[in-house]
Amino acid sequence: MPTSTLLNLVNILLAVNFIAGFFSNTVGDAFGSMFHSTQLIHLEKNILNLAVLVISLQSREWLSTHKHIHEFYVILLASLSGMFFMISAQNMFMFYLGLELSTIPLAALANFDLAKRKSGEAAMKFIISSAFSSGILLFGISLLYGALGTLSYEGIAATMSGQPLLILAFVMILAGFAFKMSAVPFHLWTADVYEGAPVAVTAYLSVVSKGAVIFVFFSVLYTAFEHIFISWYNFLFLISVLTMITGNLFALRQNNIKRFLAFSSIAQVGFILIGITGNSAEGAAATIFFILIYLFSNLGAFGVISLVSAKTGKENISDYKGFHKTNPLLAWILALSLFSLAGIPPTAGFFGKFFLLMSGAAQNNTALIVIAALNMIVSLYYYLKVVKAMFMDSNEMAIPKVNTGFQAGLAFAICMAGLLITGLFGGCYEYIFSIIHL
Amino acid sequence: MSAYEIIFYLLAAFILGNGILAMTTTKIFRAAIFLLFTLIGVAGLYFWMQIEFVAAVQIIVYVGGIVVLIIFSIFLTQQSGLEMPKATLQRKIFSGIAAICGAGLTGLLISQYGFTNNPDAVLDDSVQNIGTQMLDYEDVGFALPFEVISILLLAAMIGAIVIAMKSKVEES
Amino acid sequence: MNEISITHILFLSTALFFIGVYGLLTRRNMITMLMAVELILNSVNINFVAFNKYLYPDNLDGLFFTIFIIAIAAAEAAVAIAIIIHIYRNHHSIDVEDNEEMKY
Amino acid sequence: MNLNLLIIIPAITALGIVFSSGLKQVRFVAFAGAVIQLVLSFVLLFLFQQERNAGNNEQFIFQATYNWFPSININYHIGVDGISIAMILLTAFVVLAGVLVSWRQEKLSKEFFLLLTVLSAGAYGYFIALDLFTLFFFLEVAVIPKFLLIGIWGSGKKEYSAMKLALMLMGGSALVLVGMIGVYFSGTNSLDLITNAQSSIAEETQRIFFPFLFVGFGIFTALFPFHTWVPDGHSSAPTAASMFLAGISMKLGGYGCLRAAVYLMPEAAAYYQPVIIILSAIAIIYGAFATLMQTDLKYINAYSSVSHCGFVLLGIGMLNQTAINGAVLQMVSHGLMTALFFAAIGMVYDRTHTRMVKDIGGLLKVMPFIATVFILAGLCSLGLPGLSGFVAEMTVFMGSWQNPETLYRVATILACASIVVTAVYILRAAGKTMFGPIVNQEHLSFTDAAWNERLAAIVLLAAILIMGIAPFVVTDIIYPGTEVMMQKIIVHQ
Repeated sequence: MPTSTLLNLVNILLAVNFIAGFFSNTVGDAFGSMFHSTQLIHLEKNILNLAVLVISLQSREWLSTHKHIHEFYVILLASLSGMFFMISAQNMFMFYLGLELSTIPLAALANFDLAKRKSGEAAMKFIISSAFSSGILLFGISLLYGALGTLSYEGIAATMSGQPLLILAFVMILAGFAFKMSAVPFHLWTADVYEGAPVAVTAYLSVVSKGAVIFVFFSVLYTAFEHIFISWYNFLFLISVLTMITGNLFALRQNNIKRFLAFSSIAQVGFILIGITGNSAEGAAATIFFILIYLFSNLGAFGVISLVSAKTGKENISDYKGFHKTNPLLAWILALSLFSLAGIPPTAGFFGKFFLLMSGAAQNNTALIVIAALNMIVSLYYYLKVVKAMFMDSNEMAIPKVNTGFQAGLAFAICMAGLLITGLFGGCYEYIFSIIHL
Repeated sequence: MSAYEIIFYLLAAFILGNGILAMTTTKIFRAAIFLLFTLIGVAGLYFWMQIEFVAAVQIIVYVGGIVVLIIFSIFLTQQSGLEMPKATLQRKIFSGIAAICGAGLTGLLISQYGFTNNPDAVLDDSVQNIGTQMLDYEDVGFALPFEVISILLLAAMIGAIVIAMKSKVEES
Repeated sequence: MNEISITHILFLSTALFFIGVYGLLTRRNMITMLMAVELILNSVNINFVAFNKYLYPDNLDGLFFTIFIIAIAAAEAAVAIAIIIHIYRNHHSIDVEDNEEMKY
Repeated sequence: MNLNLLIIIPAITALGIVFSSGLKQVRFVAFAGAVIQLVLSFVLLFLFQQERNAGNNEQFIFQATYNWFPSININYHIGVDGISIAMILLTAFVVLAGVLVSWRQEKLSKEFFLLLTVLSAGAYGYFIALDLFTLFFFLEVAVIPKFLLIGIWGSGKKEYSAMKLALMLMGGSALVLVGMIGVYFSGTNSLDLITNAQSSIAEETQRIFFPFLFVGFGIFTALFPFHTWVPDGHSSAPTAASMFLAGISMKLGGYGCLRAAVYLMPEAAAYYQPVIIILSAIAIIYGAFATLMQTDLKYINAYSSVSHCGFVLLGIGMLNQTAINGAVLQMVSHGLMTALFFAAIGMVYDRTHTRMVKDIGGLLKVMPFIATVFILAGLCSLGLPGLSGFVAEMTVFMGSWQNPETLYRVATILACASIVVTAVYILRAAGKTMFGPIVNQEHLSFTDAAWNERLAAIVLLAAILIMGIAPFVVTDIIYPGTEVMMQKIIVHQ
């Protein structure tokens, strides 16, 4: 089958998969209690499906010259299914299994720029750090199992207490999660992996992978560890503040646009954690809502970068000088995506950040809100720096006109529509809120 | 002290000693061999606990599979006799302190928690029981995980093959 | 039969875990880092088996966890070694600092 | 009347601009939008007066509420009182004049007019918002267009200025955000202005969050020491953007200080009153003296804006009705006057390509119309009776004098004294550039204002004159609005 037909077919199938996701709303358990489904879980899976569809559309340019398309999709979808199992898990065992299914194949995927040195390094860093984080996570889980005798979330919630050993186990699990979410101080792998991996994989890592882990993270926190809220609030508060500050400070000094987005995504995770500290239905809704928006904004940005990188191989921020002159449309798409990441209305990012702050503020922690607000300004600075490069700086060697194919155009249309609609029309948030039953 | 206890402490010393050596020796091939001994020691520990199935799996997969794979890759990628680059002393000290503190804290908390053995614990770990549960899709069954891990192995295998395959461009 | 307290087995696994952590922090060679990860996973396995055997013999949760971890470790090692071999072909060195082009 | 029209028309205009091509189409669409909006504003004024005359004494008229996010009680709530209407009229005038002034914007005309329209939409939405969330939303909508307008079409160290402006304004709105969240969790679990005004917030909470709100909004209106974005931003911006910035954008801050900070937290306002007064007095004096040092026409007007906006904050800080009336009047007056001034400077600059006072002279002979406009704007700025500036500043002074404490008396006297300084720099600049000898012989070949420039100037001049000669036209709408607010503010002192 010729490459282009194959890619078209795959994209159509992914679209069908995404649409079909809306019609499957069976609720209940399967395989004992190994697989659990609720409306919320369906929604989360649909969000991930959408993200994969968009990534697939965007990476067409890169894939059409790649020799291993079949394998790419097999691995990508295996990883996606791993996330589905992870989200649907009701116990630590299935969660771990899903997590590994979603990360181990991804490491191979990170190495898919076979000719590039950095790609291999990225893959290695990714697999070692993810194995290490799984190790910590597992040690925590094993202690929890030893102390409580159960692996299911319900069982843990029923018997969890503030015993020091249990807190230690919890901290280890938290550290494992922090690794996967690339929260400080476990973020060191992120930038290298994001820079080295092919853009499509980076987009997948930063949106789908991270999104899935965060979905699981807050549901585990809110169910299994609900009763030790007082203990985890402070940990989470600390992590979120550190993550925001570190992500922002490092993003300030990046030249490579993929590294830049890596650190900005670290800062975004810090923001998401603020919402999670709310420990309420509002917190959960705000988190899911934000991830949906983050999907649109980040994939909008990665889409442009992916196109430019595939066509010209340029990945530095300084290469984007004068981008608006040669590619006005793409420049506006990138700018809007960055504005949304910075949380500026009328883009949806504004609403997302606002709701995260509101749910975080429900714990009456003024310091947290002030720090978050200050961080928003810092983050605005570096997003505006990129916008400035594109719109205001002149450049003799500006990136030449890049053609957007139909499929990439479709992906951009989805992202931009999402950016503008999800926030302004309140129904989206309300729907998410209505299906959360904590 | 009964023979049973003595065997445990010997096993523990064997595991930890080889483990430390595997992590500190400067020659990579030796490290692999020490790792091999550590893993055999762990298998011995399972035998000591009378969990024969896991012990067998440990030997087959770890000792027979992973370590062989590691040794194989050492042969493929570097001269095994050479010394590896050393970490700086500062880093060693820092890591050592971190590890010792972590181990101390965890050990302290474990001993404080006071785990007590369940006196009438009888674990039915016959291969038959394991097999039945592995393919059971009812409440205590592991049929779904079994399927999931088969996808995992398949995907990992495909990924590994694509990466490790020699592409023609590189030959030229 | 049960003269050894489970606490002692846990001490063993904890020590093994932190030996692995130490190795991971100090090693700069990819293969040895992989070895460190294997040690960590082994210590977790010991935990699960011991807990299952001595504390919660009603079902086989811990045992199955261990078996699956071993299988996953095998998959992980396979992918990691494939990557190592690939890097070696391109770089002719697999020491992390040698080919580290990326700085924070 | 459906107030949504005020936002929908700019939105439609923006869409129209997106789908039109070429300077001619684009500017026509933008112009049509601005005219319709101005007409609409007058219709709104007319209908509003009709309602009032019919005996509708509600604080806000034409209210509409949509449940935006019901689960956390955030609404899209809009409505107008006299103050809002005054501000809306101001915006409509400045927008129309701004579009006219940019008639020959060749470079990236589509984006330019698009951003201007988005900016104006933000301002309209802001002035009709009655829910803090809605208010905040529109406040931030208006920031990024300014950044792009200055950075892309500006002059001088435009990138630096654009970045500084965007960061400081966003910093301001971040503070507002914190203050808003404080209001939300103060007990009402609502961000609605009316709801929160009816239930008084505990004084402890007020003291924590009032500074956030006041300083946050204050940054927009050049609160000392956060005024530093004003000179750079104004002077680097293209003419229309300067007009928008000084004419509309700075007023967002004053309006917010009054509407959100002081109105919702009167006790804290009284508590922090000395600080507000001192800071605004410093801004007035500092702005006036800093202007003396300037040699660039745009910098002169920018620094004098700092000084004039100090009067707004001074009026608000005095916490009595006359002074607050004065503050609102000053917002409208300064908006019109400074827009006119920037328009005149822009016209001069388009011809001479310099803004340095020393390089220009005797323009009155060459281009009498522009020179007259320039001089009139200057006279309005120094408070000549018969023009709007006099009315506004007089009211502020009268209000301030009602406050008998020594500190406030001193502040008032100092503020009065600044008028003299204003007279010095205005007369000096106008005298040198407009009268005086012709410095550069090339200037003799210049043409006077084109029709679009004349129209822009006339629109603004008309408003200034009406306000100066018949102030009751404006005061009649404003007073009932401030009166209702004062009832709450006085009760809580």
